[in-house]
Amino acid sequence: MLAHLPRRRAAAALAILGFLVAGCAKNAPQDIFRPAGSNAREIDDGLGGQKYIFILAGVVAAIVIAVVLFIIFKFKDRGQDIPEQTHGNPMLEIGMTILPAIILITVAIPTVAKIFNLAKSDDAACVVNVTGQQWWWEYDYPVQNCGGIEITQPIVTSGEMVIPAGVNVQLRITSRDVIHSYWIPRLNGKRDAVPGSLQPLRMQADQPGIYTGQCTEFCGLSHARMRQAVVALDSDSFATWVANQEEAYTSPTDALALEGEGQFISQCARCHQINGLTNSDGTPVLANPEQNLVSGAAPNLTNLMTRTGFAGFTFDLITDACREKLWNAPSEEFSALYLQGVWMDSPAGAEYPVCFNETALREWLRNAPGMKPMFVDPNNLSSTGGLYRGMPNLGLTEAQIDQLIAYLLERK
Amino acid sequence: MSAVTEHTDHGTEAHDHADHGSHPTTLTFVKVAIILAVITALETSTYWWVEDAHTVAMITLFICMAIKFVMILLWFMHLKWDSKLFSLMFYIGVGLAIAVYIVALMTFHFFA
Amino acid sequence: MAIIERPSAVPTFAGAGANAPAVVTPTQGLGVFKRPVAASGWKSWVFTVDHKKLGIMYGVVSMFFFLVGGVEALLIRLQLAAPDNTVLSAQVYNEMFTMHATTMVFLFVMPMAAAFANYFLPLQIGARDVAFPRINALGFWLFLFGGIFINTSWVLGGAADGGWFMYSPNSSPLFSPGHGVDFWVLGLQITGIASLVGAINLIVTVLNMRAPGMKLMHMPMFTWMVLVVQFLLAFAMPVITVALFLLGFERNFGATFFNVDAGADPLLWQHLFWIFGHPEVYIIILPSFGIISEVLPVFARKPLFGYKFVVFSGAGIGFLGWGVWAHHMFASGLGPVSVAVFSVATMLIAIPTGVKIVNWTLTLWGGKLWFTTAMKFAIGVIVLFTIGGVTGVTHAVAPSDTQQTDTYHIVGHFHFVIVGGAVMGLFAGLYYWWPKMFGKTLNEKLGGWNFWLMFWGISITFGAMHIVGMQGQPRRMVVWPEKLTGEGFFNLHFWNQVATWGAFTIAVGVAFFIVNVVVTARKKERAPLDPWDARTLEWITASPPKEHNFDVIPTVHALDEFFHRKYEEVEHEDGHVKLMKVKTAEEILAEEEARADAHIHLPSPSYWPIVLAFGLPIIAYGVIYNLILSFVGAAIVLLAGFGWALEPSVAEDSDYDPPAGGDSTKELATIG
Amino acid sequence: MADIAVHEGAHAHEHDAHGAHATSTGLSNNKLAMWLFLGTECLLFGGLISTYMLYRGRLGNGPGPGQVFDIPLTSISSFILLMSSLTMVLAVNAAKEGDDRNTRVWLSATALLGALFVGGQVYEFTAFYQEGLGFTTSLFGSSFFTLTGFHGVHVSLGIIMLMALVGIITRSKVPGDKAEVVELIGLYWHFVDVVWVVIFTLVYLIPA
Ligand code: HEA
Ligand code: HEA
Ligand code: HEC
Ligand code: CUA
Ligand SMILES: [Cu+2]
Repeated sequence: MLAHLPRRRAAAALAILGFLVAGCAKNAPQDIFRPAGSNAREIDDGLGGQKYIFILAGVVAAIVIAVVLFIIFKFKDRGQDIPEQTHGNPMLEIGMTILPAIILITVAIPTVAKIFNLAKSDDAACVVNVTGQQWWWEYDYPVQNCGGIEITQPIVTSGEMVIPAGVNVQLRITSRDVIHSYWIPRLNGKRDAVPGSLQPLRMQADQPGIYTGQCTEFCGLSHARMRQAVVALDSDSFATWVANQEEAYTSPTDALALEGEGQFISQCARCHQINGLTNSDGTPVLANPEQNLVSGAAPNLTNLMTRTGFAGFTFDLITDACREKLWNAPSEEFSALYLQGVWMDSPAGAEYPVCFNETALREWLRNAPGMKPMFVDPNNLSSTGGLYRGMPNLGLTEAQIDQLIAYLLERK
Repeated sequence: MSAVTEHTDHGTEAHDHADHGSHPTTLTFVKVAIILAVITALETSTYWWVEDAHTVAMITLFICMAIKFVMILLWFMHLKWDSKLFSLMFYIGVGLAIAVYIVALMTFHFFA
Repeated sequence: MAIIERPSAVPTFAGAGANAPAVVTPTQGLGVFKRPVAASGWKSWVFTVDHKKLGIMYGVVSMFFFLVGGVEALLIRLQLAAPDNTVLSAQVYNEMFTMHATTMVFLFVMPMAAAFANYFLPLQIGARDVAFPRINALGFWLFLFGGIFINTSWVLGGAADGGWFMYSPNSSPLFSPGHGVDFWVLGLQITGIASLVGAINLIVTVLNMRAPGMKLMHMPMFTWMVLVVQFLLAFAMPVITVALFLLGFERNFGATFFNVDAGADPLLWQHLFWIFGHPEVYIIILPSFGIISEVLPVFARKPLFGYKFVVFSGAGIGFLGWGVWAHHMFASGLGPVSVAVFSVATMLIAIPTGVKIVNWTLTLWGGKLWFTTAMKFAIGVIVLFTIGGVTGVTHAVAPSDTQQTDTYHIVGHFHFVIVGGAVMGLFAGLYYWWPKMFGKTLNEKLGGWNFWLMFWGISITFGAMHIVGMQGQPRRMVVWPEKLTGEGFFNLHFWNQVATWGAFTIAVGVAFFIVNVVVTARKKERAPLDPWDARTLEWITASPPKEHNFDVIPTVHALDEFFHRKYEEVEHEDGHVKLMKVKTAEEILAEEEARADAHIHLPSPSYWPIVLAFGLPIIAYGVIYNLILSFVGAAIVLLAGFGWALEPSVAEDSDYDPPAGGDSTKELATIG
Repeated sequence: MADIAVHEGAHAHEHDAHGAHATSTGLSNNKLAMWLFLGTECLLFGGLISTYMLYRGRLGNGPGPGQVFDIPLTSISSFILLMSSLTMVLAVNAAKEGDDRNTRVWLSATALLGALFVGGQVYEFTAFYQEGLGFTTSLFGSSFFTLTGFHGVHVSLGIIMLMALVGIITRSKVPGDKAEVVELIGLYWHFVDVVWVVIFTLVYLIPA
């Protein structure tokens, strides 16, 4: 066995070097070594950057392993005498203490600079409030001029955050219940969403595209299914998107969808807000999630169909094929495709969107907690005083679901 | 850790009751207690003049606290006469506690 | 068994002396109970205060918990082997990784280190026992009862599910109803007391119970590292105690320490946890550093290179370890100043740790290396720990850490340092000291399998985790979705599967150890007294050591005392001076036995430690279910406390005659 | 809970000569352990004090320190605790001189003063409670009661130990060196006093 020792160690060394090249997987959307925006690049590049420190770490490990391999080979027991009982060599020791210190100084100084660069917040051209709750993210855009585009009424959306490409966007992150963490690996490092405090984080994407991420602070039962994305659009498309979000509500004309509106008001509106929705007597329908949910919020569904994923961006609103197409679209084509959403690939004037992933949405309405574990067993809510943590199974009939789907399809 | 080393060589000859001669008498203790009582009185009095002299009161209080703390340790708890090793054990604890918790409070911008 | 009379026929060597007949002295403790006196049978274990028996019990129980934690790890890996897998439900998965970590850290690595410390620290410094034998027993029972207590939560409505650092407010009653977290809080509180009293005990032991001539700078490195660890424990445990009390009060008595609605700051928990938690990781690793600092010189046939530097770097690590806790919170919004300070402070730790790595390699350099299993494990530690250590440095760079934190890259880091460093080191210790503890050498061939399977299993499992971490796979996720798998060589699917295979490889490696233990226990052949040609004091006595450790307390003249008694510089005919073995261990032992002390005072067994320890889980159950139970528990504790206080540590010496006019330094009765 | 070396019998000082106390440093195990324990207690109380400092201004709807604290009363109980340290020292002195009677007297006095202090605390707590500050009223309340409660429990345990010691001395049942036992409990007692010195200043006197 001993004879094989050196070869095995060499293999180990190779394996370790292998990790270093690991940063180049194809299509891994959360690869931390593929920055796509200035902040992530700041983290990645230069002395004190991620690449440098990883290579440095690899080299140090490789040297240690190489030395150990050499020793194992060179000094193994071949029947030699008891070796000289050397006790040490202070100069050597001091040298070997100073050397790592010097290496670390080359890392430490640029690191400090980077920390302060990344913390700057005065160069933002747009602000988005990001709020985490179990187990989805809400974004709200205050009234402002966002990178040249006027936002005239507050926009509230969930799952995907739409921003103009090339613009420094300032996120203000917080939470309504436990600690979550907002992370879009290709755009910036994480920042925790801590209830009771506002945490700043800058986002900037060079090119239009979709950048996915995941809640990275353990936040309870469905932490694994709390995802998010940043969608960067070119400036015109972003303007279109904003205009679309701000469009006034109109009741559906289609009979089925109209019944769906009724269903929505009776079943869903206690949690979900749809802006502009009114009762038959013209009074606005206002959701009161705080009386139903621990976090006091449920996704705003006004423009549900402008999104491509739902329920914490875990499930797709568009079919797999369409998602692949969208995610892999070249950046010039991306914005237009995204704006089409579920209507992507549908011929003009089509009745039904080709890309719509109806199965998933139906399943959600049929039994949400079956798709995504949530704390919604009505018999087990004593600790929260009857409030849910997530969307319960509402026991809808298939007919009701048909109506609701028809209605929700209009929310574009 | 280095401070510990010096004790090792002593072997068994060094021990607690090494210096009976300098042992404090009852009178010393009573004196210490009186001083402590006076300081406490001074401290308490800040409660009434604190309105007008906030900073002065703070400084006074901290100084008084430190003096009382140290006096109890040195006299009542005998550290003045006992082995340095005892002091070391305790001071590591106090030192760590002060350092660590002050830094922790600083991250909350407590002193800002 | 207050006094051990030296048996008239002195058994010569090789372990036969282990069961010297004891003179048993039953006396009364509280005026009601007789002291336990059994010298054999289960009572001799349950009421024992002998550091060696306690060490073995610590070892057995922590090994058991290792298997429990390991099976939990295997379940985790099974669940993650494929995307959207359904082996475990989300709730059970969350409980699983929480308990995996809790079990491994608090119920395996820490007590396993305590096992070695208990067994070998007195032997290495030439003492007959620890300073406070009954407190030692108390520590063990608290650990055992605490561990059982936490694990009963599995059948009492589900275990804790908040992750091992139990961040608030997710751990509050609102977000984590059920009793899992309560069990966790109270159970850790109990094992925490065990660690605290154990730490005080061992520190006093090291400082006060050394054999004549054993200066601090003559102490074996294992003893040194254990000393540093005990200081860390002594000062870190109170911090987690505070945190646990605050959380417990919040959960059970309506306080609002981490409730944001009441204005609280959830980061307070994080600070308290990590002020404890970072010293904790050095508590995990330093015992193993100590062990391999023993093993490497022995099998390289050279003294440890740069002894002083290794000592001071160990102390330095312990000291610096207090100033870096917030590197676990780089993403939590501390502000750039704090982040910068903690980032740089963290990098500093690489320096003293590097000193250790350098000194270990230089110890090997120029040696005559003998690749026993223990040696293989020790070299394995150098390699695997370094890999884990340098990834630690990549986390220390805060901007870069905001990409890595809470991904599998972190999971990879800490398993490399913990499993590749601490656990491999503990295995090195098992193979190295087994002949000392049980008089038989573990099978080397099975040991080889054990080592290589673990070594490659660890590299594969946790190496793969680095890869998936760099692909952005976050930790603590019951499922990872198919659509994020990616394509090509580095896809998540493949590497998650690799990690799972690796984990099972480790398991097979561990299974080889268990087989090895069984095989070894059944073989007749006894180990030679000094199978490794070792260097430190524990090898000077019989294997296993006699109940009183040493026939006569050795006087120490140098570092590596035992080596110096065996080897001398001998002048050859040709004028060369050469280091030669001049005495065998057997001869040295025979000498010692010949001039053995006539009367040896040993601490006597006691009922009180186990009784007192038993009261605590009862208090804890009471807090969860019914406070009346708590009062019962408290009464038990109080009564046991009184019994304890009134019971002399050493049974009354009715049959004890001080040696008339004899050398009183031989009365080692100071073992309190 | 300190373990006591039994070997001494009643005449500790006479034994000094033959090194029955043969520890490596020449120091008593028990005292070393006690000092170390007190060192670790600093981190315990440090954590509680920091928690209090962080939260003292967070009053919710409850009263604040300014409304509830009764400084004259607390300074009297602080004074009492301080004086109990004096009686404790005297007890230690008496014990060292082998004067059982005075040891008992001073120990009892210490316990009595301690009990007065605890009584003061209980009174204070009830008063606060009546003024609307309960354990769960606000963060200030929770952290205040936790901190002072922990201290109170320490004092109470001290009282139990003192009284037990008086009893044991009366029945001459001390296992080991009596003077040292008294001294150990004394150290603990003084430490509890030291902690109060800090609490009194930081919690009560420094204006929030
Ligand atoms: C045995 C336990 C152990 C040890 C020894 C270490 C050692 C180190 N750890 Fe690790 N760590 C953990 C256990 C451990 N860690 C655990 C359990 C967690 C996660 C907790 C959780 O979140 O659940 C963690 C997490 C963790 C984080 C937080 C990551 C995050 O969550 O975002 C960081 C950040 O700085 C870190 C850093 C370090 C550093 C710098 C060291 C250093 O001590 C390493 C020093 C060693 C070397 C560097 C190698 C040898 C040195 C040389 C060969 C000299 C030359 C080297 C250079 C010049 C670089 N660790
Ligand atoms: C001492 C600490 C320690 C040790 C030794 C280990 C050992 C292992 N750990 Fe663990 N681990 C942690 C501490 C430790 N871990 C911590 C602190 C966390 C973080 C938790 C959190 O996020 O809160 C963690 C989290 C963690 C995760 C991440 C979970 C997640 O984030 O979702 C994973 C995933 O693979 C994992 C795997 C393993 C594996 C495969 C081993 C292996 O090395 C285990 C090898 C041992 C065995 C396999 C036992 C052998 C068993 C047998 C021989 C019995 C065979 C019998 C049968 C099969 C019946 N660990
Ligand atoms: C008790 C509150 C409640 C009710 C009633 C409720 N929901 Fe929900 N709903 C939620 C919550 C909470 C979520 C977010 C779940 C998650 O992602 O974790 C959600 C998510 C959704 C989503 C995904 C939205 C997104 O952007 O991610 C849709 C679509 C949805 N609900 C539709 C409905 C419909 C239709 C009804 C009525 C038939 C309804 N909900 C009733 C609470 C509720
Ligand atoms: Cu939200 Cu994890
Ligand atoms: Cu750390």
